[in-house]
This record gives sequence, C-alpha cells and structure tokens, in this order.
Amino acid sequence: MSDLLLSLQITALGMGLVFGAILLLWLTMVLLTLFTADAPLSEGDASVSPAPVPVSETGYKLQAAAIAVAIALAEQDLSSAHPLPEPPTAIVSAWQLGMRTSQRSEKGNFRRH
Amino acid sequence: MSDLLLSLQITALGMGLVFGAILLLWLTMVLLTLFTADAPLSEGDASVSPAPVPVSETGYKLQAAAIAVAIALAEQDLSSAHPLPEPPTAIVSAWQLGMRTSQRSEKGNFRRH
Amino acid sequence: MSDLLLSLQITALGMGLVFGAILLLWLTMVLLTLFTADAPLSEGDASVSPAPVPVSETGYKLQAAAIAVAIALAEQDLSSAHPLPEPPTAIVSAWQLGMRTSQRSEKGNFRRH
Amino acid sequence: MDLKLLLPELLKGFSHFTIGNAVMIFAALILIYLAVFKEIEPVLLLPIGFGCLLANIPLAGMTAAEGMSKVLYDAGIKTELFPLLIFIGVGAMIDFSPLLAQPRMVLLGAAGQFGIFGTLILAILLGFPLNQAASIGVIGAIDGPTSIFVATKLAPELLAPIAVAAYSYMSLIPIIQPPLMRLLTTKKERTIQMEYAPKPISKRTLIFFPVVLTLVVGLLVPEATPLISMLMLGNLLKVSGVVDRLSKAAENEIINIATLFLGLAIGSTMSAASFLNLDTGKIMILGLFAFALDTVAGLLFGKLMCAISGGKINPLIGAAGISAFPMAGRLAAKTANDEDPNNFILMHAMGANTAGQLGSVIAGGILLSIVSKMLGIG
Amino acid sequence: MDLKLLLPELLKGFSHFTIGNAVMIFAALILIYLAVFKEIEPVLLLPIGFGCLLANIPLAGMTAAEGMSKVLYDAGIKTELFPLLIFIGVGAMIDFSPLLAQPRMVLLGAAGQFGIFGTLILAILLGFPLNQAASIGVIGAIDGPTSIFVATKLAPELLAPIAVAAYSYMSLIPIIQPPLMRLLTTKKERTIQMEYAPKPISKRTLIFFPVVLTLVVGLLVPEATPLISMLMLGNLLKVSGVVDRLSKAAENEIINIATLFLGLAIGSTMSAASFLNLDTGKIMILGLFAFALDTVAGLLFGKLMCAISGGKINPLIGAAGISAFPMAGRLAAKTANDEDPNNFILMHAMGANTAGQLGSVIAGGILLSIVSKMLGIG
Amino acid sequence: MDLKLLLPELLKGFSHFTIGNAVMIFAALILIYLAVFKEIEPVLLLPIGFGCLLANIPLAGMTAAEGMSKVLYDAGIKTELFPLLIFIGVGAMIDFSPLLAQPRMVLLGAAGQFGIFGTLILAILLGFPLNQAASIGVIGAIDGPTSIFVATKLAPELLAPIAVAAYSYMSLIPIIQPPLMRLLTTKKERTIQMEYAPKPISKRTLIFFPVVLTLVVGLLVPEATPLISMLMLGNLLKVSGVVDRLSKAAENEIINIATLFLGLAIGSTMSAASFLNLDTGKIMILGLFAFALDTVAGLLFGKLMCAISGGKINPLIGAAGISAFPMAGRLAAKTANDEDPNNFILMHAMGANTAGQLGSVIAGGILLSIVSKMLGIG
Ligand code: NA
Ligand code: NA
Ligand code: NA
Repeated sequence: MSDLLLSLQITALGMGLVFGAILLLWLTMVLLTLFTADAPLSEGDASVSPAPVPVSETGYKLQAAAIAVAIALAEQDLSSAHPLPEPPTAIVSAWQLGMRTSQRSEKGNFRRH
Repeated sequence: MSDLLLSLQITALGMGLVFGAILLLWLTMVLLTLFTADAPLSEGDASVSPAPVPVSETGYKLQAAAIAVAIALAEQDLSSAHPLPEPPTAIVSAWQLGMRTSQRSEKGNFRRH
Repeated sequence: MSDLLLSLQITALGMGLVFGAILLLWLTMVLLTLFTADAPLSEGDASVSPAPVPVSETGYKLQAAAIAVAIALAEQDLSSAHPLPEPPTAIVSAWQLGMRTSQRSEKGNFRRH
Repeated sequence: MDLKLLLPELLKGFSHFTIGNAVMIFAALILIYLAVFKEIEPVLLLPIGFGCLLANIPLAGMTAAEGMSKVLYDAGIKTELFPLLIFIGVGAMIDFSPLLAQPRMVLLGAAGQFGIFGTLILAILLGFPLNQAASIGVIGAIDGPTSIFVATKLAPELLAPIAVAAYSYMSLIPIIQPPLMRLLTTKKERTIQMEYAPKPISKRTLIFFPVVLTLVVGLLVPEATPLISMLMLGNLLKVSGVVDRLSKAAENEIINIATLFLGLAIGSTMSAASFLNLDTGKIMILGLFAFALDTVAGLLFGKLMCAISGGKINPLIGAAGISAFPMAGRLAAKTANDEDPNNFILMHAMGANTAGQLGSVIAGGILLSIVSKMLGIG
Repeated sequence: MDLKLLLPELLKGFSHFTIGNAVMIFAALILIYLAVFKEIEPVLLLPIGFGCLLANIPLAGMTAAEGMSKVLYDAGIKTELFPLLIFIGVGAMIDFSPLLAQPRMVLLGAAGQFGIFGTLILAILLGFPLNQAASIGVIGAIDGPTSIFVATKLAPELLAPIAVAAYSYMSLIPIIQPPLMRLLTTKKERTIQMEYAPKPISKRTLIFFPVVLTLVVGLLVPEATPLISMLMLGNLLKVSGVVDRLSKAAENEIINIATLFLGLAIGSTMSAASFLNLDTGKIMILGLFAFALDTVAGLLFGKLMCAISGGKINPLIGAAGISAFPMAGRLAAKTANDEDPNNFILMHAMGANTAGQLGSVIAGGILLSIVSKMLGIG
Repeated sequence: MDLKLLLPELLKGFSHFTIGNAVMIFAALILIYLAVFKEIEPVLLLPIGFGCLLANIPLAGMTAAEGMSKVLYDAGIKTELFPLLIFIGVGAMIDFSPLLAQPRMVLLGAAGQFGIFGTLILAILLGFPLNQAASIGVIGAIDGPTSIFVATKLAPELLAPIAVAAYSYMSLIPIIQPPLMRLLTTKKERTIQMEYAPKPISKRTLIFFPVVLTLVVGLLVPEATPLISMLMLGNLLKVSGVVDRLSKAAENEIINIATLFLGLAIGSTMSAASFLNLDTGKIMILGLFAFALDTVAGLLFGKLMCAISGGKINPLIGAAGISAFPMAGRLAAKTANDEDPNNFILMHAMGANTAGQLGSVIAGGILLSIVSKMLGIG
C-alpha cells in the first residue's frame, strides 16, 4: 500500500502544480493582453485575425465553405441547423467555419434581444 | 571451371526462384482481385481509377492534354497517328495520356467489328 | 609587434591572392563567354534570360509588379521617380523589378540622344 | 551447393516465422485497416501499422543493427527529435486568439489532466513500476507527441503500446466523449448559451504570447521546456508573419517527414517479444480509462465553473479541456449545437481546447519532473 | 613567413593534381554534359557528375573524414537509407492497376531478369570474385535503387561504376531496345493487336495489394523486404487516399532530397584511384550486355507466350518486362504503334513494365540471399 | 516524500537562474524583437534568438548531451552541413547573367574583401589569437554561410557572436552604407550614368559558368571548394533547366529546413558562460568596423576605376562589391537613383554584387588556407 500512498502523493502534488502553473498562466495572459493591447486592431480586424492562419488544403476548403455558408445564411432564416463537416485528419484545425457561423448567428441573436 | 559451374548453379537456382516467386505472385493477385472485388466500382469508375493518381506537374499537363486529345478525337477520324509526347524526366509516369487514347481507339475498333 | 607584422603579411598575401584569383576569374569569364557564345540567344531573349529564374513568391509578385510598372511607364512620362519596394526577407533576390525599369528607362534615354 | 541444404535456406522466411509474428502481423493489419478504412488518425496509425508489419517479417533486417527502422529510431526517437519537430509544425497550426480573448478559459485546461494521475494510481495498483506507470498515465495527456516524449524518457520499452493507445483513442474521441457528456450534464446545462464578445487581440499580443509562455513555463517546469518551446517556436514563426518560408516548412515538410518516420520507427518496436504480453492489454485498457477520466474530470470542473458563474458557463466546454486538439473542441460545440440549433459555443470550446493543449504539455513536464526526481534519474 | 615556402603552398592545388584527377574530371564533365544537354537521367547523373568533379579537386576535403560528401555517404549510402527513401517516392508514383487488371502479365516480369544472372556468369568468367560479379549482375535489374542497394551490401567498392552504368544505360533504353525488338520479332508479330477489356479494379484491391505483396515477398525472400516494403509503403500512402500529406511528402520532398544527396555521395566515390582501372571499363561493357540480355530474354519469353496463347499476345510487351520503369513500357507501345498506327498496347506494356519493376526487386533480393549465403555473410 | 525537500525541487528553475541567464534572455528578446518588429534578417535572427532563449532556461536540457539543440549542432554545425546546404539554395537563387554580361565588374568583388584583413589586423592588435582574429575578420566577408563555415573551422567557440554580428549588420547595411557613400563620393560621381548594352548571354554560357568556376576556384583555393562548389551546384541545378525537382528542393525545402536548424543550433551556443564576456563586445565592434572598412575599400576602388575609365564608371557600384547579396547591390542603385531619378545603375551594381559574393567565398577560402598553414592545422 506504500505504492498507492506514493501515487496518491504524486497525484496531489502533480494536480496541485498543474493548477498552480495554469493559474500563473492565467495571470500572465491577463497581464500580457493588458500591456500589449495599446495598439489594438479594430474589432473587425481582430475577429479576422485567425483567418490568415488557415491550415492545409482542407483549411482553404473550409474557408470556401464558410463563404458559401455565410451567403446561404444571409438568404435564409437562422433556425435551421448548421452543418459542421468533419475534418479528414486530426492534424487539421477545422474550426474556421464554425467560428464564422457562430459569429453570424450571435449577431442574429442580438438582433432578437 | 568450378567458378563457371558455380555461377551456372546460381543462375539456375536464381531464375528458378524468380519464376517461382512470380508464379506465387500471380496466384496472389488472382486471389486478391477475386476476394476484394465484391464491391467493384462501375466500369466507368474503374477506367478512371488511375486518374486520381497523376504524377507531378507533367501528370496534370498530360491529363489536360488527354482531355484535349479526347475532344479532338471525337471530332475527327481515328485513322491519324496518335502523339505520344516524351516525358521530361524518367521519374515521371507518362502513360496516362496513352491509356486514354488507347481506350478511345479500341472503342472505335469495336464499332467497326 | 611581431603579431602586427604577421597580420600585415597575411593581409598583403591575402589581398594579393584575392586580386590574383579575381583577375584569373575575369580571364576565365572572358574566355568562357567567348567560347560558349556561338549559339547566342537574341537580344530580347538574353534580357529575358534572368526571368525564368524568379525567386519564391515574392519573385513572382515582383514579376507581376514589373509588368504593371512597364504598362504604367508606357502610358506616362518617364520623369517621375521609380518605386523600388523593399523585399520582405533578405533571402529574396528582389532586383527583377529594378532590372526591367532600368532597361525601360535606358531605352527612353537612348531615344533622347 | 548441396540441394539438401538449400531447402531450409529457401524456406527460412517461413521456418523463422513464429505464432507471435503472426499475431503481430494481424495487429498490424488491424492498425492499417483502422487507418485506411475507418480513417482513425491515418497519418500516424498507417506508418505505425506498416512499421509493425515489417518488424515481424523474419530475417528482413529492417530492425537489425544497420536496418532502416533502427536507423530512423536512433535518429529521431532516441534523440526525441521527431516528437519535437512535429510540435514545431503543430505550433504553426494552432491559433491562440480564442484563448487570449477569454483568458479564464485556461482554467479548463488544468482539470482535464486529472486522467494522467488517476491512471497512474491505477497502473501502480496493477503492479507497474513507477516509471512505467507514469508513462502509461501520460496517455491521459491526450496529446501524441507529449505521450511519446515522456514515455521515451521514462519507459522506452512501452513506447509502442502507449503511442498506439494514445493515437487510437484520440480518434475514438467522438465515440468516447458524447455518452459521458450526456450522462454528466443536464439538458438545461447543455443549452446554456455563452455570449461571445471577445476583446480584440492585437498582433503584438499574439507575438509576445509564445515567447512569454516559453519563459514562464520553462522556469516553472524545466522538464516541459523542450515540448512547450517547440510548440511555441512553431507558433511564433507563424504569427510573426516575417518568416513565411520557415513557418511553411514547419507545417509542411518538417511535420510530414517527421510524422512518417516517427510512425515507422514506433511501429518497428512492435516485435512479438516486446508487445505480446499482458502489459500491452493492460495499457490499452488503462489508456481508455485515462481518456474517460479526463473527460469526466473536465466535465465536473465545467459544472463547477457553471455553478460559480451563476449558470453563465456551459459545462460542455469542460470536456474540451482534455486536449485532443482540435477534435474535443469541435465535439463540445457540436453536442451543444445538437441540443439546441441556436447554441454556438465553438469559440469558447476552442479556447478551452487550446488551454488543454498547454495543460497537457505542462502536466507532462510536471510528471516527468516528479518521477525523475523520485527515481533519481532527473 | 618565407616566400620560398609560399609558392608550393600557393600552387598546392595544382601540384597535387594528378593525371588521374584530370581523367576523372573529364569523365565528370561528360556525365554533366550528358545530363544537361542530352537529358540522360539528369536528376541522378548531374549530381553524380558534380560529386565526381568535387572528389577530384585535390585537397578540397569534400571526401575527407569530416567533409560533406563523406557525411552524406555515411548518412545515406552506408545505411542504405537513400535508395530506400527514393523507393518510397517511386512507390507513390506507380500505378499497379494495369497489372492488377491483367494478372498474367506478371509472368513477363520474371523473364526480364535473366540478364542479371547471364551477366553474373560473364563477370565470373572475366575473373571478378563472386561478390563483385553479383553486384555487376544486378545492373541487369535495370532499376537504380535496387542496383545501389545490392551493390552497397555486396561490393561497395564498385558502387560508382555500377550506379553510373545502371543510370546511363537506363536512359539509353530508346537506343538499345528498338534494334533488338526489330531483330527478334517479325512484322506480323509486332502488328498483333491486344484486346484491352480489363476487369474493373476496386479501390479495395489497390489498397490490399501493397500490403499483401509486402507480406508475400517478405516471407519468400526476406532479403528483398527493405526494397519491396518501401516501394509498397509509398504506393499504400498514395492509393489509401487518407494520408495526402504523407504521400505528397514522399513523392516530392523525400525523393528529391534523397536523390540529390544520393547522387552527390555516389559521385564522391569516383576518385581516380578507385575508378580508373580496367574493372570500370569491364563493368561498363558488362552493364550494356546486361541490358541487351534482359531485352532479348524478355522478347523471347514474349514470343513463347505469343505462341502458347495462339498469337494473341504481342511479343513486344516482353521487352517491357525488364523494368526500366516507365520507359520500357512506353517504348514497347511506341514500337507497336510505329508499325501500325492503329495498334495500341500501352496498357499491356505498362502491366508488364510494373511486373518488371516487381521482378527486379525480387530478383535482387534472391541474388543477395544466394550470394550472402555462399559467402557466409548472410 | 518530505515536503521540506519539495520546495527547492519546485523552485529549481528559479534557484538555478543566474544573472547571466537573465542578461542572455534579455539579449535573446532583443534579437527576437529586431527580427520580428524591425525585420532584421528574421529568417536567421528569429531562430538564433529563440535558440538563445532556450539555452538560458536552467535545467531545460535542450543543450545537454542528448538535448535537441545539441543534436542539431552536432548534425549540422560541427559537420558544416547546414551552411553548405544553405549555399545550395542560395546558388539556385543567384543570377550570374548581369556579371557575365560585364565581366570586368568582377574586379569590384576583390576590393570589397579588404575589410576581412583590416579587421584581422585590428583583432590581432586587440589581443585575439590568430585563429580567433581570422574568424572575426571573416565577418568582413559579409556573407553569413562563409562566416559560419570559416569560424566553425578555426574558432567554433566564437561562432555565436560572429554569426550574430554577421547577420545583424547585414540587415543594417541600409543604415551603415549610405553615409559612407555620400561621404566618399561627390555628387558628380554619384550622377554618373552607365550605359547598359550587355552582350547577350547564351544559355550555354550560364550552364558552363558554375562548372568552370568550381574547377578554377577549386584548383586555386582548395579550401574554398566546399563553399564555392555548393553555391555553384545550386546554380547549375537552376540554370540547367533539366532538374526542376532538385532546384526547387534546393531553394525551398533544403534551404528552409537548414536555415531553421542552423539558427536554433547557433542560438543554443549563446550560454551566459560563453557569450557574456568582453570578447563578445569587441567582436560586435570589430564586426561593425569590418562592414565599414569593406564599404570604404569598395568605394575607393570604385573611384579608382572611375578615374581609370575616364569617368564612365559610377563609383557607387564599388560599395556593392562587398557581397551582402542582394541588398548592397540594390542600395547602390537606389543611392544613385535618389541623386538623379533618371540614373539607373542596378544592372551594374548587381554585377558587382554577385562578384562580391564570389570574392567573399574566395577570400574566406584564402584566409582559411593561410591561417591553417600558419597554425599547422591545414
Ligand atoms: Na490532456
Ligand atoms: Na529487371
Ligand atoms: Na565580402
């Protein structure tokens, strides 16, 4: 049972350190965004900023798809479900499309408020 | 002369083994196509199946050339000679074009039968 | 001071050898252009010869820019200053554009003579 | 040349073939099948499967002293070069702006590492020595290169089953997570809509982030430096915008070649002797346990944050904190969207997901640090 | 610094220059000339020629212990990594569907290997020891990486002339083969039209083929495993369709870099001392003999198949069974087409040609196996 | 596990952190800042800065025996492979036709090397031993790979400051050169227009040039062979037009990967112990001196040629002979153009600039030859 005790100690220590490190990371990020935001991009730019980082062909296809979806959404009601196509491999960061549909629909939500 | 004898033995043995291995390969291929063909693509698909495996830029140019040739062939008589352009380097698999012209002309031949 | 003397000797010897090697290189180049020029390209081709050696995307952009500049130049007076945009990184050979503007303007100069 | 002596020579491939080889080749075929026909992490499982196939063809010499597999193993696994090169490419593909726009999301990256330690406890109970138990636990980082990096340091003899478990289950995330999500959250919780009004992130912030993060994590957890620094180097190459050549090389040539060679080299360690034992089976089960435990811990922490925030945080994003980037993030968003077609939490889920990526690397480094110290190998 | 001592130092490049260097530089210039102006296998002969040039500049140190050529040689030739990496790329470029649609074509890939053994006999008669004779014979595989792989194992001292012969003659195929084709076949034979009504090949067949082939050949001829498995790995990456990143890396980055370095490293072994001797001349002649013998054997076997099939098989496709992929296949089709503009046998010729590629690798492995056993180095 | 023993373990990253580390990390941040925000040679200074950062995180192990930085250093710097691979890529990007069209421009490539030797004299006077003084002098080659190659051979302990000086000042050329240009030339001289009526350069000339140059320079200065030959190999791959695959690999994959790894490996040598001393400061100052001296010598030689030619040569192109390809060439043309918007001397300046590139490599080889001989290590 000394082994179990040891592993429990490792767990307590390990998770404690992970949370500690993450909290410090939070602090770092808050300070970082605070001190480096004096020359912010406009809101439109900021929301576009991930766009120049599309990944691989699939990324481009998703961008094309995003444009197509955006046009389609502008023409029809927002109540229908939004397609979230699966990426072919896990290497691909595939959320570009979703980001746009999300923003699009939130604007829709805001209007209703 | 023992050297010569030795090399003759190697030749007999070697060519025997090569033929043996190739015969086994034949058997393997027959069995393989038999057991994996239960979900065959349609004839049109099958003849196109090599197409998604074009090689390098030249491959794409040859595909484009193939389409151009196919159109030209459809408009004129089949009696003229078919061009078989040389590939720029030996690494390139250049027979995509020829395959199509071949199939095209065989259909022509069948019509005449 | 023997160190200084030594370094002066190295300098004399080194620069002497550099100039010697460069002179030999000059001779080599003269002989080379003499003996390999029997199948020269036409003047137009020669001036274009660097063009198939554009470097990286920027190179292509500069080519496009060069064409745009050439058209603009043909439509307006040559007295205005020519833009020489900075290349984004030092790896890029950026002088393709300048070369063309240079040649373009020299033709202009010749006309005035 | 005596023909009687010839026959054994001719059939040496078959005469050296063992039951173990047959079983491992069957395993290799399964890996290849899953990769090709089920598209389960094909970029890694296909080379691993093929490498395993080669390692079990008797006398082929691929894994011998001068064989290709051995050369690749020594060049990139023993030196830990391949996982680090892959991380340069991954870094060039990650976008940290959703996380930087909502820094508190970073907390979700901590909870999703509990599976590492829970699995370690279980592995100890099952009789694994500490170095092996820790390597098995790190499957719970749910991040391939981290698992491979830590396992190479602590228990290289378990590299193959750990890598296979890590990558197999990573692709099974869409099967493993949704039942747990529905089990642990109420419909009301899943339909919580989250407002997305991020503060704009300046380009400067995006550039400083990888540099500062490398320094902070490097000083806190030196053992995590190789992993976190290569991830951040890739990201810096990308966001700086001044070295397109290098960031394209990172996310194409470098990651592709390293991935292919890494897979072949890992697969080549899957000899019958080293792979066919009870431990491998235990590791596969423990790996599944690690994935489930991570998800549960993430969801419970998400529910805690939901309660603390007065119901403003959808607990589903907790499940995205396990890493498994970018699938877990998309899956959380999809689950919320399935429940309510008007509910879009993708940006929040991706923030939690990138936090999980960071948390995984940090947890891997912390585990490496503690265990190395205890074993006196640090 | 005494100026009298300086002059010899200044002219050391010239004073160490030997007649042998001059001859080898002349040879290097010929190789570069053939590559650039005659486009004879430029991707290999240009780097080989340039590497040879560098190896014969006295005191340049490229081939010294720490020189670049030596580093590349040790990294990729000694370990046999470069030919294997090239094969991954070649595999990603080969399409086996014409062969799978007409499996009997595979027989033609066996006959076209006779040149290997015929040349071995001749080399033994010319006094070469067995290991060298076998390495020279494998020029008759008419496949660069196979020749280099086998020669590296059996007689690395002959690597350069063997590689140069293999690649030079491969480009001279359009000059070597047609006269033999016309000599050994009748006009009637050459105008035989072959029906092409292939059974459709499913994607599944294309995917299983490289895996099954690796297993079958690997178990039959373990020595052929490295070559055949890398060829099949490249093919599997391509046909699986799920790892585009990897198959593109294989047929671009990996093959290009390996080819450039392989050429430089092989060229660097062409020092006057090791290259300028009667053996090199003999090897060049034996290589030409190997090519001719392969073609003759292939054609004769084609005629046999023609006879057996009752005149349904055009014997020209036998000449495509020698490998030299894909030139020999195209050449056979062109010769038939020249004879009769309505005769198209390209698909059959390409089937025989890919069979020749497989047969070459198998024959190379069998030769390696037999000779290693006899020399007691297996 | 005693918690009293834990705290030091937890804070080991901080407790091992020295003032030296802090200073070096500050230096690393400056390098990264210059690279990203001032775009000063970002492809090299960004990786160097990041490598320096990593080398100064205590206990991170990147530079330890098995660490990634050490692996890269041994693979590519110790063997001199990385600078040579970069030169293959650079060669594929250089166009020698402006130089071949005006061969006398090659003279300007000799004068611009005076800074190498002038700096060597000064370094000797400052007390550096000969091997170090020569390595510092070669900063005056104003060509990164040449500086790194020579420094690796003669004084690897100074590699980092030399590389940083070479690349930093190379980007500061637009700040360093123009004041000197205006100081040393009259307005009348700067407005000299040069006729550009080049003789046409045949493709054959362009193809023979790299081969002949390799031979001539190789025989004259064997020590320059590795550098000049790789530059010429890259150029030959490009101008031959028959090996597109290889020339594209050279100017993309090969140069990009080598550059990234070279930068990281050089940066990793920037430990506080080896970098933070008076020598580094002296080297930075001597490097600046080398750049200025090169420019002055080039301009004075330009004025000499101007006088000899009867005022037909614009002395500004002398400043382009220092190498720093292609910036110095563009800068000379721009300065002339600023003075008179109708004055275009870019083609002449680029001719002088490529001559400077050749002159730099030759001078580096000559220096290596002389110094190796004197130190008895040749
Ligand atoms: Na995790
Ligand atoms: Na063959
Ligand atoms: Na210089």
